[in-house]
Amino acid sequence: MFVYADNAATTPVSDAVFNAMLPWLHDRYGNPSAIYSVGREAKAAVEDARVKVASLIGARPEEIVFTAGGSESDNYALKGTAYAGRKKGRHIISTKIEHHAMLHTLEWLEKQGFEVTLLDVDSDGLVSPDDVKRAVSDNTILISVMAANNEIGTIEPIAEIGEIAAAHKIPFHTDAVQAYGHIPLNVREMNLSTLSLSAHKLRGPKGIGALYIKNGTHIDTFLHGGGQERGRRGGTENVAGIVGLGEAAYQCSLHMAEDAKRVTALRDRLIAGILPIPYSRLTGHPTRRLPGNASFCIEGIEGEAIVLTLDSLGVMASSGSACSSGSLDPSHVLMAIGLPHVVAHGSVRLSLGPQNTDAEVDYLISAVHKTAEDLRAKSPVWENNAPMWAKFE
Amino acid sequence: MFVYADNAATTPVSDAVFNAMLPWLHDRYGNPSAIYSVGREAKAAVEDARVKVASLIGARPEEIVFTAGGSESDNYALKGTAYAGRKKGRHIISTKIEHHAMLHTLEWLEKQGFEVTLLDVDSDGLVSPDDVKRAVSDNTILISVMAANNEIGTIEPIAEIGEIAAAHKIPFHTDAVQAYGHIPLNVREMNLSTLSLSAHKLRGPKGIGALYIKNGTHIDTFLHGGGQERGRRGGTENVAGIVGLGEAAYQCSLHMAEDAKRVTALRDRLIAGILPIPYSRLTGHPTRRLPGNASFCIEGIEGEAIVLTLDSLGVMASSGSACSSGSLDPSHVLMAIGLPHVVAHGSVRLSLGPQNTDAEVDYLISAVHKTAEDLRAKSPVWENNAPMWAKFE
Amino acid sequence: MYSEKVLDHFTHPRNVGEIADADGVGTVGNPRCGDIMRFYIKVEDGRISDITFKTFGCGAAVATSSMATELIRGKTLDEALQLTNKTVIEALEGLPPQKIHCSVLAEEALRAALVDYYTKHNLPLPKELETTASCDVCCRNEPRCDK
Amino acid sequence: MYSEKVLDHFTHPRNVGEIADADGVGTVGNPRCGDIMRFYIKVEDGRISDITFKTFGCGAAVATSSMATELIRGKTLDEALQLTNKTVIEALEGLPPQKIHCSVLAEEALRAALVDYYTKHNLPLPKELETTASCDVCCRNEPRCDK
Ligand SMILES: Cc1ncc(COP(=O)(O)O)c(C=O)c1O
Ligand SMILES: Cc1ncc(COP(=O)(O)O)c(C=O)c1O
Repeated sequence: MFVYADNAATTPVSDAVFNAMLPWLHDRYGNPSAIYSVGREAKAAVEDARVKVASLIGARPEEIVFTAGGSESDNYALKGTAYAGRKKGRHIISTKIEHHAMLHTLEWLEKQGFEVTLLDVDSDGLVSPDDVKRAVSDNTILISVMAANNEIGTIEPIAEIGEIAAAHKIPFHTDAVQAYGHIPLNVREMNLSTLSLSAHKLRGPKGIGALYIKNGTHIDTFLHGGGQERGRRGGTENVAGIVGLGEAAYQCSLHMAEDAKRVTALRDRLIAGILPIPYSRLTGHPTRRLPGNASFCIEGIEGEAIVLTLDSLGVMASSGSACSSGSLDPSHVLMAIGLPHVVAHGSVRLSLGPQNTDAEVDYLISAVHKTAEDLRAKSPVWENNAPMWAKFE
Repeated sequence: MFVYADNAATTPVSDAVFNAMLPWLHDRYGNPSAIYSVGREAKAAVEDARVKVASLIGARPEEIVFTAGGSESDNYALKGTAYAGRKKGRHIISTKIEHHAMLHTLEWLEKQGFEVTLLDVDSDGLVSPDDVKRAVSDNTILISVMAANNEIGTIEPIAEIGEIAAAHKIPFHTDAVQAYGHIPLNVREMNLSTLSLSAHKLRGPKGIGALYIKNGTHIDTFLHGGGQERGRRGGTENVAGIVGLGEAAYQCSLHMAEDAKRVTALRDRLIAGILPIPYSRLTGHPTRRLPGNASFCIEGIEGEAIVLTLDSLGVMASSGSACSSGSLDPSHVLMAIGLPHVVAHGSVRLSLGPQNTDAEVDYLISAVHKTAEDLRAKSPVWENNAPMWAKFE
Repeated sequence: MYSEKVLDHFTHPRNVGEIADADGVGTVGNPRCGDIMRFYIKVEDGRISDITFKTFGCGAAVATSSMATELIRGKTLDEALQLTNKTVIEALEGLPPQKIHCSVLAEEALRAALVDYYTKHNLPLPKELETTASCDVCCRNEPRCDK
Repeated sequence: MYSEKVLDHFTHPRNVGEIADADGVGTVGNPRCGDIMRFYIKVEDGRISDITFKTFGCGAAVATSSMATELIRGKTLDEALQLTNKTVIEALEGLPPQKIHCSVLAEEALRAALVDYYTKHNLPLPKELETTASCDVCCRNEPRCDK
């Protein structure tokens, strides 16, 4: 059996999206900036997509700028807001569990003279609004907290943090790449200035995303060029990609609520099926989590080995272990929620989407059990049905 | 008859490219950064494309970084090189006829404290290598001259300028968005440090491009994120786009020479057919020009009106007139080659590709003649078969 | 960017041409700026019985000329004086922001033709026409008479 | 990123397991770093007649363990002492740069098992084994014994 269970990494493009994109990849190749007919029809398609992307989060169409994906949106929001706000102050508040598109951009900004406070999270991965409040100073020009975490699925209290930002009149950004199209978001209710999203997380194509920019927000351009996107983002528009994102957003506007319900049920059954493995635990918040995210640590075995073993069983999954990230430490998210290294090394994430089935969940459960048994049988740290460090605990 | 003659703006995706992309848009949706099988097959496709993109310009595959298009490549090259060289100096040399992706980025860099010299060009649009030499100072950290101009098609003396850059050990960038895949380019022979290219100018898809970065070049990351592109450009890879770019480059490696010959012949026939229109002239260099570029000024009529009239005749073309650019002045390129405003307003560019036919060229010639006649008949500045300013000349 | 109405009036402009024995002719704009409009009017019994134009300029310049002549034809002189660029824009179902100045130009061209008519016929200039601005200078990096 | 050979040795590791009456056992690595390798050897007539491993770690850790045991099985003790991580990498048709340390670990595990054998059997330690480095400390932001 083949089961794709890495929907938090990227999702299969849905048939609706694929079919919507096709004409724009071939026959309808006009440049939307051109004033002649084949240009105008491309422009109309882009504007139609903009309406769809905006309406899913209660934004106005002109508040949506198309980008090449979540990473560009994050870079744009952070660098654009920081540089635009440079005269007011240099302090930025974010969290320890952001995606690398955020963290590496913040590091770069630190090199340019900005000061960055990265807030801790609790053991469920939650950011505390009180911590945000305490971190605010006169010098703060940006608060950025992700809407939901990509590794452990925890959904952050964005509305509460948005109130704090609004009270202090500080621009508020959220990386909603994991959340957009999966859980309800409203840019006005959440007092957001900017919001990043990426099509390939909601069954759209890779390489296209958007940044919501609230009307009136001061923000520097990130990608300079022609007059596209009303001068806010240069580059010939990726029309097929934009149409695909629009269709993906539209499909979410139709099906998000029912999908979330169904996927949550699948996820909960998956979690319930895996936790009986001894020395396994769920990571992230038990209930405030993304519908599709089921992430675990399984002690005595290593994450990359788990992923490769699952692969040999036809299951596509991922891990935040050190090895699988190519670095020496387990992921910063697993560290931030306070897991010991030896536990974090056994990380595995199964992420589901609306296309996953009940039978697939059954198979996932048995595949993970089998993987844990196989790897533990080969593991020198697994002795007498426990990890060797258990005796020290 | 329908004739697409705006190939310098964007090109129709070829069947070969379309077919190469299709599987990666739907069935083969794996994330290339994932270590499981469907990730590895995506990774292999990306690396295969990298080889193809590199080999067309004599680069090594690891010297190619995929981006979201020409504009991102230009931003990356300029900002990345400027920031990496900041300690050595702050002076950048470029030209007055660069694309807005270059010029607007340079303006932004000026705001950050860099000094920019924009070189003049002659009436054919040629940059003089001697001017480059004269502009170089101890403080110069980057020279950037486009390989070929998008409006008037002039091909610049990149190899000569590259020698000057090499002699002074100054990083050398070229915006080859119009040139890549159309004329031979060799990054070693031209002493290039970086080179921008964009897929949709060579019958690839929109929203994907690449930056060649010579091994050992000091360059800051522009788009921060995960470890994609060996840490040099964040964001989940646009696999379908990358595969499309690779295939487009591969097709050029097979057909570029013969296509250039055929397209040049079409272009020359088109030029010969249009210049008999009284008070019309070719813009750009008569021979050192892109195979597909035929650009003109036709006095007494206005460029946007020309484009719209051609549109009504089924011809897709473009113009550098003030109106069509949405600004008050005609394009900076037409100004840089010294055209008077009244002449530049009548700009029209027809740009051909290998898919254009002889019959289409015949039609283009008659359509432009008809357009000139129609608009002149309605024009208050056209009197006695001449523009009203002719009598002052 | 252009409405269907603008495109229609560009592609099939109404009332293009000259009137050999026009009662008034008005030209506004500057070729350096890329737009020139010339309106020709014929006046009979206090009404604009005929009106034509010639325009050098972009799609919006042609379309606003065309629409303005359509709106004016058959109107009394007093009614013609009330025509504003806003009416023309509305009739065209909108114009992109950077093209508003074209509709201003059309308004100015009509007023210039009326001034010509009153002057040529030694008639007193109505109050509304005394303040007619010239659009000749509104070029190059300045908002072109955009109201 | 991994060669087919690495994937094959990961998915079908050779010589996994323990040897109950091993002549030498060597464990290297640190669970905090995410890799631990344990090699078991049986020595007969100066030859490594049997060798097995247990490994906690990534794909490369398992594959290098498997390949190292394959390369060593049947070799004389002297030959075994000559095994370097380079040989293992070549036999695996390459390893990604960040995984080179796994092959070092495999080399270290074999050497630790040999040290254990010489020590347990009161044999003089060959010169080559005197300088055996420990990989226990090579974690956390330091290159992990990458040679
Ligand atoms: C010379 C030149 N540079 C840069 C660009 C920007 O490329 P893209 O639209 O792919 O971002 C273009 C075309 O639009 C171009 O012609
Ligand atoms: C939370 C989060 N932010 C940003 C990104 C980056 O998005 P993209 O890969 O589309 O650039 C991702 C996914 O990769 C993500 O999960």
